Amino acid sequence: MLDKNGIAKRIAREVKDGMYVNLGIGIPTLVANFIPEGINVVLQSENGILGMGPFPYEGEEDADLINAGKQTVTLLPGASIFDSAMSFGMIRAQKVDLTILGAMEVSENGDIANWKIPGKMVKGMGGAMDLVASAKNIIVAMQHVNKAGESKLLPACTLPLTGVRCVKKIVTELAVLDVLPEGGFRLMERAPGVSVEQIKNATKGKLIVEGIIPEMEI
Amino acid sequence: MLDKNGIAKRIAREVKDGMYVNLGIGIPTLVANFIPEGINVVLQSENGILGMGPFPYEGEEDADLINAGKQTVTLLPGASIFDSAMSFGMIRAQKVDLTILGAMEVSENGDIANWKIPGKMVKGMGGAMDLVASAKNIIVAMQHVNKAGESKLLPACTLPLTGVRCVKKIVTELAVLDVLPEGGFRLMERAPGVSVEQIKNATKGKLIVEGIIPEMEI
Amino acid sequence: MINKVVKNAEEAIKDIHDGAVLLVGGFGLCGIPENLIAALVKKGVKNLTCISNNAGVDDFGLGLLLQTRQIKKMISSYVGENDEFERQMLSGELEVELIPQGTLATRCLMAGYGIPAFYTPAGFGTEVGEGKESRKFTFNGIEKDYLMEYAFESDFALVKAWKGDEAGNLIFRSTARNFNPLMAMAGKITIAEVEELVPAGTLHPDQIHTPGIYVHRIFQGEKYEKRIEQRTVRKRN
Amino acid sequence: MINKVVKNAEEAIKDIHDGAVLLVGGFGLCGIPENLIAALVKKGVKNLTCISNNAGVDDFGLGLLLQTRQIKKMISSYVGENDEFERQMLSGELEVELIPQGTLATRCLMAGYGIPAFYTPAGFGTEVGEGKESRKFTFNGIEKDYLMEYAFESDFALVKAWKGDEAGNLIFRSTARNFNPLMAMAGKITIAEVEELVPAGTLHPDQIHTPGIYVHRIFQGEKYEKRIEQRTVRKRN
Repeated sequence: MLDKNGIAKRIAREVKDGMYVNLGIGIPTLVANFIPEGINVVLQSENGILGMGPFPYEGEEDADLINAGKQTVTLLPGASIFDSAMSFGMIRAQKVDLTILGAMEVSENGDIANWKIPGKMVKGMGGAMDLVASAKNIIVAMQHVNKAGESKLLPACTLPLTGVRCVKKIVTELAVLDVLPEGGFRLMERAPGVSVEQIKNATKGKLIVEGIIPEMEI
Repeated sequence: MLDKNGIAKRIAREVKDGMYVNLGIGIPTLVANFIPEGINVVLQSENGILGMGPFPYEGEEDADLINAGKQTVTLLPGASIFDSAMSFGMIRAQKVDLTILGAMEVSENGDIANWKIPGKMVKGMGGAMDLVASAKNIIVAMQHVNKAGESKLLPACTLPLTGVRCVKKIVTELAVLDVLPEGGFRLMERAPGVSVEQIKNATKGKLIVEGIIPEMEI
Repeated sequence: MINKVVKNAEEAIKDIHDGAVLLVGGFGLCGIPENLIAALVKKGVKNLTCISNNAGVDDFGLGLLLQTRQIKKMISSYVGENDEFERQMLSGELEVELIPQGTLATRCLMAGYGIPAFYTPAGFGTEVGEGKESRKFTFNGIEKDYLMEYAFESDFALVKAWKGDEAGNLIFRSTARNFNPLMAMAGKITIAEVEELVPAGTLHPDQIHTPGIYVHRIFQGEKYEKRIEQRTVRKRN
Repeated sequence: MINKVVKNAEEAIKDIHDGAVLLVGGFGLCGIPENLIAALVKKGVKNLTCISNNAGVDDFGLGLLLQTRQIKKMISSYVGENDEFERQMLSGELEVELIPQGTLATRCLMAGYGIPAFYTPAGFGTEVGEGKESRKFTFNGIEKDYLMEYAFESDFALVKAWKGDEAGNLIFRSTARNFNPLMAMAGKITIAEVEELVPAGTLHPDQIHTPGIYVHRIFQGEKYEKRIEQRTVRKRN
């Protein structure tokens, strides 16, 4: 079973040299810490940065330089700044190669719900709907089940949707799963020490298990 | 009867303090020479300039700084440069207050034809269709009749249109005419020494003459 | 050069009336028009509709106008971080319309470019798409469903830039750019406050982000607090 | 940082094939990709479709590719100043599609922003509008007819900038900007030649006109002629 850093570490292996990547808040943000040396990746922040760097050193925070999570950040050499229309323009035009974000639910046809729980205070979708509607490649980083112990990988989402038929891959504390174009979660890898049975029990949507499922390398 | 400079001079009186103005090629370009001191006007060139200045001094031409007529120009203090999408964006959003351009024909309902003569080499509409479709206020500077002696103010244009119902005012060597919203050329002023009769004879479209038509002050 | 300079925030907003629709620049607390918001609080105009990506925090940004109950409706993409906002929203005092961030930005751009409607895939198949026209387009070989969205109509835009000149030209600094140049373009009347107001001719024409034609009034703001919402740092080794 | 540097124009265009659709930056002879055009002549690729505001003059700019009959179709807004162009067009050797300049620019922008279609009033009621969808919209109280226009699809964009860095970031100089940043955004593969190529980190992030994400290959061009089409001057008093 993986902790949050483990999930981030596994996802970092999906990040290839030369990719422009948008990382959502939470576990996805941690992915940046695990991108191997020699893999050149540019991080996009949808408030208008390409080439986002790490947090500033203490005392060097700049109120004018924040990321989409409103955290103070820095710029790397080669960075550029632009307005929000261009930022979502490059996302919509699929110039951003990979989007990694969290989810409350994912359905077996790739629908995602991650912005609203009826009856609870709704804070808004921010840029999530634009990202999921446009990205070429979307990886969801999340826990396999919610706090009530219910599966978050479902036949159909029960919560209001953020986007339809868009998620390509899911990495949880238990497994790596591909969402097949024809529908269904195809089990690709098990987390260390996790059995296929455990994953089956935690997955409510259609799970496809073919052949021997390797334990993931992280 | 006015010469080209006379037409330009009369049109210059339509240019008010605080206006952003786009000047077409030909007579309209001359208008800039007659804008009175104290009238602050900003010239837009649709290839991406606000604050266009006069031609450069000999030896100071810059190949990177041209106007929409491809002539070398200069920038005035407060000038800005932008791409062609923003340039036509500000035109379309009616931020440019006044467009002055030439025409081959204008119809009594304000249609304009100024880009194409069937059977002759067609060079293209350039930015003219965007300008006439968007401008709040369009003044046409042209000769009243063509080289064959035929009126260019017509019931309906015979040449392919550049835009429909857009011309508000026409200044020719003979007269100033307003195009009425309900249709018709309303005679506003006569050029020095020109009679109403002469204007009637040179105008094929519906001419409206009401009361005494003053001679223009230029 | 057309001079756009006004004395201060009070003069700049003198004709903002009850019920006005305002575009307000900024992302979180970054790049917000601090002086203009303070002037609106002082003036006390009511029933405002504010189109702004966020709604500030309880005691800063648009949160100040929420405290005084001057805002009737917020159009935003994300509105967390604000207890008073939550209270007014849940009690029904405050109307809230949530729209995707990219759609919000692009609806401003299109207003500034005179394009009344455009197509975007964001929100298709979700409740954001309910009641909206949708249509399939194939672009670069990929067929997708798109929603038709409209350019924003508004009365005023309130933006904040780093430097500006007398002609209204604006330059933004770092991510304080965000929605500011877009809202500047979109406003029927655009009011810009700047950290530094310089004479015309001082800013390089190639470096101007917002040409002065889009700005109707400009003034140099005072006492910028530029509050940081999430101060995240790392230690030196 | 993702390094986009290639050795020269020949390497940059190595995969441009017969029949390719090219977006070519520049307005008249201002800001045209001189080295890339020369490399296309040398390579001899044929049946090109060129989307470019103008078609150069007989012996410069895209006129060079017309001389060698490498262009099958031009999509432009204005094509005067070119005898060979006129001859090929009148003889039917060259296909020409004329579209309004603002529509041309905006179709590039929309491609770069992933918006497949938008509405513009330019050309409504003229032959440009024939066969196109039109629709009435009311924006800011004014009702008008608009045409639906589509984002450009293309294979390559060839642009010219003043400065560029290894990451592909571009800065344009004066009116040599024109269509270049728009076509850079629109290209499926975008190739930029620059007068000066600098290391990443040299250009100020706030002053970059085209972020490197839109640029796939960049190189420093040679021997820029930067020809002036209409040398207009005034005398000193």
